[in-house]
Order: sequence, then structure tokens, then C-alpha cells
Amino acid sequence: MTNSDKNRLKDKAFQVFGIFCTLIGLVVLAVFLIDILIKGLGRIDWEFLTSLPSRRAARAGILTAWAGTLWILVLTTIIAFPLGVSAGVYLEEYARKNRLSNFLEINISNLAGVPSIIYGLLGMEIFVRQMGLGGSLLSGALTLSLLILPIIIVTTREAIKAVPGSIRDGSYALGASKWQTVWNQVLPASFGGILTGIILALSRAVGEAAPLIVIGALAYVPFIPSSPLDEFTVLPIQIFNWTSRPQEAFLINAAAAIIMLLFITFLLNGIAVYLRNKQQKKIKW
Amino acid sequence: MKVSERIIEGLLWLSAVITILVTIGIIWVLLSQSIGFFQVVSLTEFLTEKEWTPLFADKKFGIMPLVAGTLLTTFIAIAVALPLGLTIAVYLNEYAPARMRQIVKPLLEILATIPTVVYGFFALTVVTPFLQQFIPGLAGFNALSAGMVMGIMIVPMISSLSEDAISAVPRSLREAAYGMGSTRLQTAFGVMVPAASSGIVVSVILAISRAVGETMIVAIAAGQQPRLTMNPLVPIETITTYIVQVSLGDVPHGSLEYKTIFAAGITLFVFTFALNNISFWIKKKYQEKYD
Amino acid sequence: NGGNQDSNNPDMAGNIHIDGSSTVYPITEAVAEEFRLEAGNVKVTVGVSGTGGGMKKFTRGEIDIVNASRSMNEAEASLAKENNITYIELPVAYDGLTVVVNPENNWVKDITVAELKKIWEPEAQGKIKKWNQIRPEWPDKEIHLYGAGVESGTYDYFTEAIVGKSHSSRGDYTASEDDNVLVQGVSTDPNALGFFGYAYYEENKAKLKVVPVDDENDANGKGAILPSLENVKNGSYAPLSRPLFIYVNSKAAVRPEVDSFVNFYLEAAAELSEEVGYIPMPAALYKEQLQKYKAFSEGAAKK
Amino acid sequence: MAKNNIKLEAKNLNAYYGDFKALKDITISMEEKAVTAFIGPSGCGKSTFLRTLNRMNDYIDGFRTEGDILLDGKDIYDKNIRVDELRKEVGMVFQKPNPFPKTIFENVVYGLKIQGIKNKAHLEEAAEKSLRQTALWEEVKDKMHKSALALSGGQQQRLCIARALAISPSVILMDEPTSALDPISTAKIEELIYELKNDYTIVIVTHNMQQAGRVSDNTAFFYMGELIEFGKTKTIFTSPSNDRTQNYITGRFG
Amino acid sequence: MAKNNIKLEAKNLNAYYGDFKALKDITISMEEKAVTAFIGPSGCGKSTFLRTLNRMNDYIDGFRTEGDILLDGKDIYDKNIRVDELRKEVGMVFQKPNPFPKTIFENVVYGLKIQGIKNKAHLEEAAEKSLRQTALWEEVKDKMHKSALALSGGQQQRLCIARALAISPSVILMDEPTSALDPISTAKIEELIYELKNDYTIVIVTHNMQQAGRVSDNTAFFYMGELIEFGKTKTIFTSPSNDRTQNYITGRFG
Ligand SMILES: Nc1ncnc2c1ncn2[C@@H]1O[C@H](COP(=O)(O)OP(=O)(O)OP(=O)(O)O)[C@@H](O)[C@H]1O
Ligand SMILES: Nc1ncnc2c1ncn2[C@@H]1O[C@H](COP(=O)(O)OP(=O)(O)OP(=O)(O)O)[C@@H](O)[C@H]1O
Ligand SMILES: [Mg+2]
Ligand SMILES: [Mg+2]
Ligand SMILES: O=P([O-])([O-])[O-]
Repeated sequence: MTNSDKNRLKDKAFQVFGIFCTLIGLVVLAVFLIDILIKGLGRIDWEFLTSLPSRRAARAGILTAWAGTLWILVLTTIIAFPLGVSAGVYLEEYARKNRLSNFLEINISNLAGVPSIIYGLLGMEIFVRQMGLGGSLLSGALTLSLLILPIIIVTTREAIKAVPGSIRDGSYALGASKWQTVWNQVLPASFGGILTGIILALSRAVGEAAPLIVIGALAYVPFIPSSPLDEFTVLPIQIFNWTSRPQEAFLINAAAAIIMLLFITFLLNGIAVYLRNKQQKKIKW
Repeated sequence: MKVSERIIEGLLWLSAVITILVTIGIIWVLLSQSIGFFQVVSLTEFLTEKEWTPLFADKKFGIMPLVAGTLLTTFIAIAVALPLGLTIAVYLNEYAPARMRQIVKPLLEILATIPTVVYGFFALTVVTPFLQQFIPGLAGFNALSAGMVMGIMIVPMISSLSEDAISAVPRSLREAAYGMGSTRLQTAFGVMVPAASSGIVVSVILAISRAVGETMIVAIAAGQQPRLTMNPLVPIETITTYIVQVSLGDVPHGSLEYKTIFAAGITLFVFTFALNNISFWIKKKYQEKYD
Repeated sequence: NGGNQDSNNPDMAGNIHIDGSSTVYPITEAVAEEFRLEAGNVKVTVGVSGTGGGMKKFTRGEIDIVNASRSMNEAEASLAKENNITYIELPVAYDGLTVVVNPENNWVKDITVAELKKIWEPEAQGKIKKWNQIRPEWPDKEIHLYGAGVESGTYDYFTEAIVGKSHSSRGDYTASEDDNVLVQGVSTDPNALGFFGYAYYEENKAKLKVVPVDDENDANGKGAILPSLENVKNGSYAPLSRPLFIYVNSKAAVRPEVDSFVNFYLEAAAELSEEVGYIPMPAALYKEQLQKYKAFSEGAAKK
Repeated sequence: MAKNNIKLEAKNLNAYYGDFKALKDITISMEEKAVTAFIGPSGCGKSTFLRTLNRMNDYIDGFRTEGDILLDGKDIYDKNIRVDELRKEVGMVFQKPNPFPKTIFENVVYGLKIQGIKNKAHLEEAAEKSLRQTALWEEVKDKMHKSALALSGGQQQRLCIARALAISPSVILMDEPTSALDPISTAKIEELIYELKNDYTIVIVTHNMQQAGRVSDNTAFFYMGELIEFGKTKTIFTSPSNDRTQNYITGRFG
Repeated sequence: MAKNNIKLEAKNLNAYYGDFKALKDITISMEEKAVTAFIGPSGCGKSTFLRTLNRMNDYIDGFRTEGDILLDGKDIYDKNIRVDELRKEVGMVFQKPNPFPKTIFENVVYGLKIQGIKNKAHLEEAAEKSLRQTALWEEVKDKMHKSALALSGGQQQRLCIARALAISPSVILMDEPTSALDPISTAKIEELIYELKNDYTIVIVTHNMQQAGRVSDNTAFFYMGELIEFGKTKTIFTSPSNDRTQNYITGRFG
């Protein structure tokens, strides 16, 4: 065999290996999803969605869990959205290139890499203990807000960066101030991108269990929280709880709850992808 | 500048600066709690003692078993994710038709959006029973399936970020390689991967950092037993699992036991902080080079 | 027990915070669930942080009721006093602390208290690692231990009964406050040995193998004894039989929702504790507790 | 050469991007109600100079000027000058049409709205007026509330001019306003410039010699940050006094 | 016009990017050991054609050809042809110098190494030989193991040519090889091309008429995917038979 033949053979072999590896990724994904569907789909019905937790697997539902998840989503959005977008706007539109902005950038990239459980420790010490909020929805939402803040800031900056400078020039040239330009031109033009980022960040927050366990979200909360200071549980924690039970019936419940959680996560991601595509199609600068 | 403009800018500035406060908050919380810990337990004991039993009568405060557990699961995860992820990245970039890349890449990225409790569930209820068919001694809680599932989770981190890095290599380099008679494989591994190496290294470091900090998968599937071992078949405990375990119970504020989770937390933070900074530094350097 | 819309008492509202023992958790959970049908607007939360963890919260006044799988110890009692917390202890059922191995384990037929001590005492840490170190005829295989976490009453009770000193044991085992985790560990690990409350065995019989315990004291039954309704009731399952309790804070007892919850608890405990796998006390004892509690809550109301 | 008053003038102007000196000692004066064209090879500083005339470079990190720029005799870099007021006086039109991604109407009245004018009738009136000035009214009056991005390039550019006119500036700066347009649109814009100079002082940067010749009264030739030659357009194009001007105009370099 | 043998020829070649027909019925033959230049306005298909000559477009999704391309009389799109072998025969140099981010030595011997040649002495000899051919040896012999990216643009381009020569091709394709270079480097490359044609068949795409005139023996003029005119460079530049060629060469469009 000539060298050239060998090279061609290696080339082909790698191609096969590449397809194989890609397939592993996809097949594992498929196996996971199918496994979950087989285990849990039969368990999902109206009652499952509207029942309180119960010691009897067959009677237990996820009402409080998804209500808690919804609460957390809303509160986290209210807290993280303005904060993250403002910070993104500041860094992209206002900050001069200096030590501080450089430091902010490193800092944000670092925060994005801090494990979520560390945020849990932060939340427990600051929100739960020092601010005395206890294991409440508010503590949870504050903790998760800090967790997703870096993601929102980074995506906001990306979205703002995509707005062409000519739009800013146009606005300044008509006598608009910096803030008027940001508010009337930059933010509306980048809104789609910002929204996409926030939804992606929220889909991350929805799946988080570790930091909420640390701040003390409970296992058995048989009521829908009615104020931000109420105790709560969320889907991932309910799943964690059920997963740690040895009885088959609870594993089925866990699978069913996972389907709901995945439904929410995929829905959020789907919306984000849809928005992004729409955005890309709509605006051709 | 109008006053209102200044106020607005001030508010925006404040929002940005809050991120610094968060970092300070994290460091302060970790330090202030673990200082109390280190007043009782010497740093030497913490680093050299081989057992971790802070909650028991015979208290030992060696972080090594937790670090070992963390490293073991991380190592398994990377051992799965690196070859898979890198091969996929190269395959998608160099071999796959554009259409396939457009479909496969986002499909794989779904893997990264699945909440980690769900992975924990898989590790415990699917992967472990499956592996037990081949590995008789495999315990129900073990580092192996937790690590493998974690590896699957971070495959898209490596494959997507590396693919981005490879596609960022100027097309002219690929053409140069082809123009010299390279096969696709030679082009990929002789030219493209080396040229994209910093981006690939960044993706791998980020993946390691992610694996080190991953919590729910190991908390559900790896066991809760601090054990200084590199045996992947038995239950172990990671730093993150320890924090979860203690948090699930109620260890009173201010007690030494309570402070142990911050001592564990700061260890974890130091690891990930170092990894993140290295990757940030490489990324910065790399960007400057290519502009 | 006839809980339906008619018997619902919508006027009653409020929160009841309960925490503590994982052993007692299934009973309290069941009671809380049934109580929902009585008073749907009362929000009962039940945490699982172990008897020790629960006691700490209870003696700080953070919760209304604590589940306990052992009596309050002196340190806790003095803390309660310090914080001006008065309370009542109410036994609600019996438990037989159960020693289990994996069903694939075909060598352990029984175990003595002395052997358990050898396995669990602090000196065993890092040393007793193989089955044949316990009994030479057992195989040369690693032994993987699963046991209650240090915050749990089960842990205290077990160490007291087996090792001889409360809160004293080796630390290199899989410890969890959540007995479900232990069940899962033992049921999937052929080399496992573990212990937890009877209810957790009862619920997962198919996946576990119970080990009869021999206390080498023929006075209470000869040879190795299995935990069972009978053996726990007649006291022959020694030394691992024990009562389970709840403790009620007097300040909470004056609140109508707590008062009615506790009454409901004592009325339902016999049925529900058996349902979840524990051993109910004789009916007369529950009556006695009800009266004791009545006196306590009236006394609390006067203050 | 001043047949009219001087509207705008620069005196010994230097401009820097950080360490790089982009404009070197420029002294020039622009007549009121006339068209002044800036020509010169790419990178010579035309845009930089044009943008200093309404301080558009203020937000660029490291940009600074030395020397004076006087609008109606007043230094526009004076501390008491408010940039937003200055920009209302000195409008600007850019190389690529840059309508906001909003409706046509919103585009035209943007400048008025940010001044706080809310009266709808007034806004509509102003919009119609400036759209008529740019001969765009008939073309867009039926789709005032459609997106401005749906217009053709030439229409977009005229919309940008209309937008600038709506806030009644006295000076209009144009940076290669037709370079992204087809010949027909270009002709329309040139025609428009010709009409606008009755009311406005216009400064235009162009790469197109013919255009400079057609529309401007005076022409300035820049080269590597320096003002090489400045005078009546006719003179510059027929008998430039400087060799480099000559070479550039005849297309020998640039 | 064939004073020499025909090295490379296209017969009724059509090329498509998806639905877009980029080359229309091209028939042309390139002489051995001569320089053939392709000229034409941007987007006319010069690069596309050049790249089909060594099948560089193979990996572009949707690209396909009809008709034949013959190298030494053999169809290079034939099933039995190995692309990697073909590319060793037909080397290529690109518009922007694109050295690998490796050492100078590694760059030059890359083509040999991927053929499996490992003998160090042999590699060093080959490297020196082709660096000498491109007159680069003296300049780089002391820094063979330094990064190629540290070289100047002109040196990098000569390195890319040396790299192509090292695998001893018989044809060298060059796509605007000097358009990113300064005049001095350009002159050096042109000189090099002039020398190389003693041993190699060279096809070069250029935007620079003067360059085409200086270096090439034959010139082909492309326009909108068609080959408008082909012949001796002298003839094309002095008396083109087609009006469009004439207009293009005199700079009236393009
Ligand atoms: N933001 C900036 N930062 C640094 N240097 C700049 C910046 N903008 C322009 N320059 C430099 O200033 C010089 C003048 O640029 P300017 O844009 O004014 O040229 P120009 O004459 O308008 O060119 P063109 O005809 O290409 O628009 C150039 O060398 C350019 O590189
Ligand atoms: N990868 C591609 N996909 C689709 N169309 C392409 C692709 N590459 C080139 N084209 C189109 O094919 C036509 C010919 O392109 P080509 O690059 O061959 O032109 P050219 O003569 O080399 O131009 P230039 O002088 O600008 O390099 C152009 O219309 C171009 O848009
Ligand atoms: Mg310019
Ligand atoms: Mg080309
Ligand atoms: O019942 P415990 O959870 O305290 O063991």
C-alpha cells in the first residue's frame, strides 16, 4: 500500500469514526428522551398536574412544584432582567475602555463560571440568614437571579453589539442624547436578542436544584405559595426528592415530572431559537 | 450633560458594579465562614489528612477524599467528553455537509440544556443498571456512571465551542492544506486543530470547570461517601455532594459543621476560579492574535 | 377516615411548621395529608433534617412541632429552657430499627450485636473493610456501609444501643438523613450493609434482605430475632426497638390549627403508622396521650 | 472668495485618535447657503473633519481636537455649548442610508420627539413639510406607518435627509451621501442638494469628482490629514495650483 | 498559438454553485512552461475557474461541473483520479499569504511530511532547495525554526510559493498572488514567476493589467462567467478583437 493509500484509508476511517461519535451523542439523547417518555408519559394526566404531593405515589401530583417553578420564574425575571440589561447597556454603551471596564469584564466572565452551588452558599448566608428571608421564594429568586446575571449581561452585550453604529450616529446627529439614543434606538433594535438571552438564562434557572437545596427549599410543601415570602418547592427539587426514593412508583412520578420540566425547558429554548431566527430574518442592516 | 442623564448613567453603572459586589459577596461569605473553620482546623490537616468525617465523633478534616471524588468524576467525564466532543467538532467542521452540521449542532446542544437533576435520574436509573450487567462489582452509587453521564452532558460544550474555534480559523489555511494535497484528516489534525488549539483548550478547560462544579448528577448517582480512592466502581463523594448532603440536614448556623461546607465551598471555588481565569486569559491572548 | 368536602373546615387557616426525623416523617406526612381534607387552608410543611436538626430548630423556636425518633437529650432540653420554650413529648408509634443487606448477599444469615459493634465502632474506621474481618466464614469482599446521618435520631439510637455510646461511630460510611437514599444504596450494592427505620424496609421488602439480630441475651428471645410487629411489640427485638415521638411547642399549641392538628394526629396515628409500616401503640396509650395533650394545651392557653 | 457670510470655520485645527494625528492644522471657512465639497483619497481625514463639525466624534475613546471650530463665530467646543443643541443646528447625513428600524413617520419626527414635542398635528405637519422638501412626500404619503426599511436605498437616503431637515438645522453635513446609491437615486439627491442650498449651508464629502464638480460651490482637497488646496470649485477643477490636487482630480492616484 | 505542448485544457466547461451558473461553456488550453493570465472584472469567475483546475471547489456544498478538464490529456474529474495526487501535481498559491501557524521549516516541508516522508536530511535538503528557488533562503536560513507568521507579507507569499514547489508540482495556480502586497514585494514575486516558468506551467489570476502584461505569455479575458477572448498577451493588450476586452483593459469599466 502506498502512503497515499494509507492516508486515504485513515481519512475514511476517521469519517466513519466521526459519524459514530456523532451518533453516540444523538443516540444517547434519544435513549434518554425515549426512556423518560416510556417511564413517565403514562403517568401524566390532569390529576397529576393539579394534585398536591402525597405519600402515596399514585396520588401525588406536581401542583406545588410547578406553581413554585412559575413563581421562581416570574420573580427571577423581575429581579434579573432590569439588572442584567442595565449592566449590559452600561458596559457596551457607556463604559470607557479602562481598568474598571476591563476588570468588570473579567469579573463577569468569572461569575459565569462559578458553580451554581456556590451561589447557593452565597444565597444562604446573605439572603436566608443575614437578610432573614428564610427559605422563601424571594431568597430562591434572588439567588437564581445572581446566578443568571452574567448570562443576561453577556447576551445583552452581544445583542447591543449587533446594532450597527450607523443607527447610533443617526440618532446623535438629530440631537438625541446618549440615553435617548439607547432608549429609543439601541434597545428596541436589540430587544429580540436581549429577550432571547433572557429566555435562555431563565431556562437555565428553571432547571437548577443545587442552589435551592442549599438555601433550604423544602421537600413537602403541600400548598401553592401565595406570597414571595412563602416557602416553596420547584420541579427539579421534587424530581430530586422522588428520584431518591427507592419505590418504583416514585421513579415513575419522577419521570413524569421530568417530562414536565423538560417540556418547560425545551419550550423556553424553542422560543429563544424562534426569536433568534426571526430576528436574523427581520433585520438585515 | 443633563442631570437626568447623569442619574441614569449612575444607575446603569451601579447595575454593572453589582456584579463586583456579587464576587465580593461570594468571596466574603466563603472566607468569613471558613476562617472560623481554619481557626479550629489547621490548613495542613485540611490538606494532608486522608479522612473526612467532620460530622462524626472521631472528627477528621481532610478534604482530600472529597477532592479525590471530584477529580475522579471530572476525569471520567472528560475522558468521555473530550474524544467524543473533539471528534464531533472535527467531523462536523471538516467532513459533514453544511446541512447536516446545521441540524446536528443544535440537536447536540439540547444535551446541554437538559437540567442536571434529569441527568442524575438517568445515571441512577438507566446507566448504572445497564453497566451492572457487565461490571458485577459495580455499586448502585458509583463514580463511573455519574462521570459518564456528566461527560455526555458536557459533550456539546466541547463539540460546539471547538467547532466554533475551528471554523474561526481563516479559510485560507484550510485551502492551503488542501492545495498541498492533504486529506481531510491531515487538514483537520495537521492544520486546523493546531491553529484552533487555544480555542479548543479553552473549551476543554471550561468543560472541566463545569464538571468540577457539577452537583446534582453526583449528588443523585455517585453516593455520599467520602473515600480517598480512584476506584470508579464504589460510592464516593464530591465536594458539591458534601455541601448538598449537609444542606439537606439542618446543621445550625455558626457550628463547626456548618463552617465545613464553606471550607469545602472555598476549595471548590479556588479550583473553578483558577480554571476560569486560565481560560479567560487564553481566550484574550488568542483573540488578540487573530484580529 | 372519611375525609371529604363536608368535614372540611375552611375557616381554619395558618401555617404549621414541622421538621425533624426522617423515621417519623412518613407518619407525619400521612397525617398532614389526611389533615388537608379536614382543614384545607392550613399550610403544613414537613421538613426532613433528622431528629438532631429538627431539635435544633425546635429549641430555637423556629418550628412548631418536631418529629423525633429518640427522646430529647439533655443538651437540647437545656437549650429549650434557655430559649424559654416549653413543650410536650408525645409518643406516636414504635419502630424496630432494621439491619439490612442486599438480596444478592447469600452469606449473612444473622448477625450479633457484638459483630455490629465491631463494624460500627469508631475504631473500625479505615480498618474493618472486608466481610471476613467480621466473621471468618464470610467472603473476602469489601463491605460497603450505609447508615443514618449524624443529625438523625436513628443514628443516636443505633450508636447508643450498639456501640454503647450515643453519637459515636466510624465516619467512613454512606451517611444520609434521608433513609430513601440508604435503601437505594443497599438495594443496588451487593456488598452493602445498612440500617434504618422499619417502615423503609417494609416499603421496599422486595429489594432488601432483612438480617435477624442476636443480642446474645436469651431473656428476650433466643437466637437471632427478626424485626416484626410481634417481636417489636413484645420487646424481644432488642436492643433495636424504640418509640417514635413528636414534640409540640406550647406557644404553638394555643393556635387552633396546631391544636386541631395534634389532636387529629393522635387520633389517626394508630391507623396511619401501621399503614406506613410502623408498629402502632396500644389504643389505651393513644387515649392517654390525648388527655395529656389536652391538659398541656389548656395549660398553655392560660399562660 | 467670500461672496456670502462665513457660516462655519475651522482655525488651526488638529485632531487625534489617541496618538495618531488625523487632521493637521486645518484652517478653512465655509460660506453660508453654499455647498462646500471635501475631496481626497481614502483615509485622508475628510470624514474625521466633517464629524468634528458637529462633534460626532465626541464618543470615540481617545479622540481629541486642538484649535477652534466656529459656528456663527462661536466655538462649538466651548464648555457652555450643549452638544444636543449644536446637533439640532448642524444636521448630518451619512454614507449608507441609516433609517431607524421604525416607521417612516417615526423616522421623520424622531428629532422633534426627542425634543419633547408631542403634539400630533404639529408632528404630522412637520413630517409632511420635510418629506415634501426632499420630494419624497408623494412616494410615501400612503405608507407613513410602514417600516422605513422597506423603502429603496435612494428613498431611504432621502428619508434620512428629510429626517435631518425636520429639526430645522442651518447646516447640513453629508458624508458621501450617494456612494451607496444607484445613478438614478444619485441624480435625485444631487438635485435635492442643489435646491437645499437656497436655505441651508451644506458640506459634503464625496469620492466622485463629477459630483463635486456638479453640486459644490467650493471644494477642499485633503491629503494625509492636511488641507492641500481650497477654493472655488471651478478653479480647483480647471486650474488647481497644487500638483497633488491635479493628480488626484485627473485620477492618477487615490 | 501552441508553440509548446498543451499542459492543461478545459473543454465546454460549465460550473455551478447550486443553481447559479458561474462558468459558461469555457474551452481553453494552457501551454506547458508558459504563464497564462486570467483577467476580468470582479465576480466574472476567474477564481472559480482557477480552483476547478485542481478541484479545490470539491468541498463546497452544491458546487458541480459539467464538461472536461484535462491535465496531460487525462480528465481530472475522472473517478479514478485521486484528489490528493492531483493537488501534488497542480500546486496553488492564494491571494492572501496563508502560511500555517508553524515554523518556516514546517511550512516548507508540510507537503512532503503528509506524504509520509520522514527522513530529516531529505526534508532539509528539499526545504533549502525550494527556498532557494524563491530567493528566500538567504533571508530565512537563520530562522528556519521560528514562526512563519513573523515574516513580512511578501516573504510569507514567497514562502507559500516555496511550500508549493517543495512537492514538485508541474503546474502552479496563483490567485491574485500579489494583491495583498506592497510594490517591492510584488516586483520580487513577478520576477520569481518569470523564472519559474522555465520549469513550471503557471496560471495566474490578476486584477492588475500591468502585471498581466509583464508576466504572462497568454491572457484570457473573462466576463460574467464567459471566456470572452483568449490569446497571446501582446495581441490581447494591443489589439483585442472584442470591445469589452478593450474597454476593460483601458479601465473603462471593472
Ligand atoms: N475611530 C478611529 N480610531 C482611530 N483611527 C481612526 C478612526 N477613524 C478613522 N481613523 C483614521 O483616521 C484617518 C482618517 O480617517 P477618515 O475616516 O477621516 O478618512 P476619510 O478621508 O473619510 O476616508 P474614506 O474616504 O475612506 O472615508 C485614517 O487614517 C483612519 O484610519
Ligand atoms: N462559494 C460560493 N457559493 C456561491 N457562489 C459563489 C461562491 N464563490 C463564488 N461565487 C459566485 O461565483 C461568481 C464568480 O466568483 P469568482 O470568485 O470566481 O469571481 P472572480 O472573478 O474571482 O472575482 P474576484 O476578482 O472578485 O476574485 C460570483 O458571482 C460569485 O458571487
Ligand atoms: Mg470617510
Ligand atoms: Mg477571485
Ligand atoms: O429519624 P431520624 O431521621 O432522626 O433518624
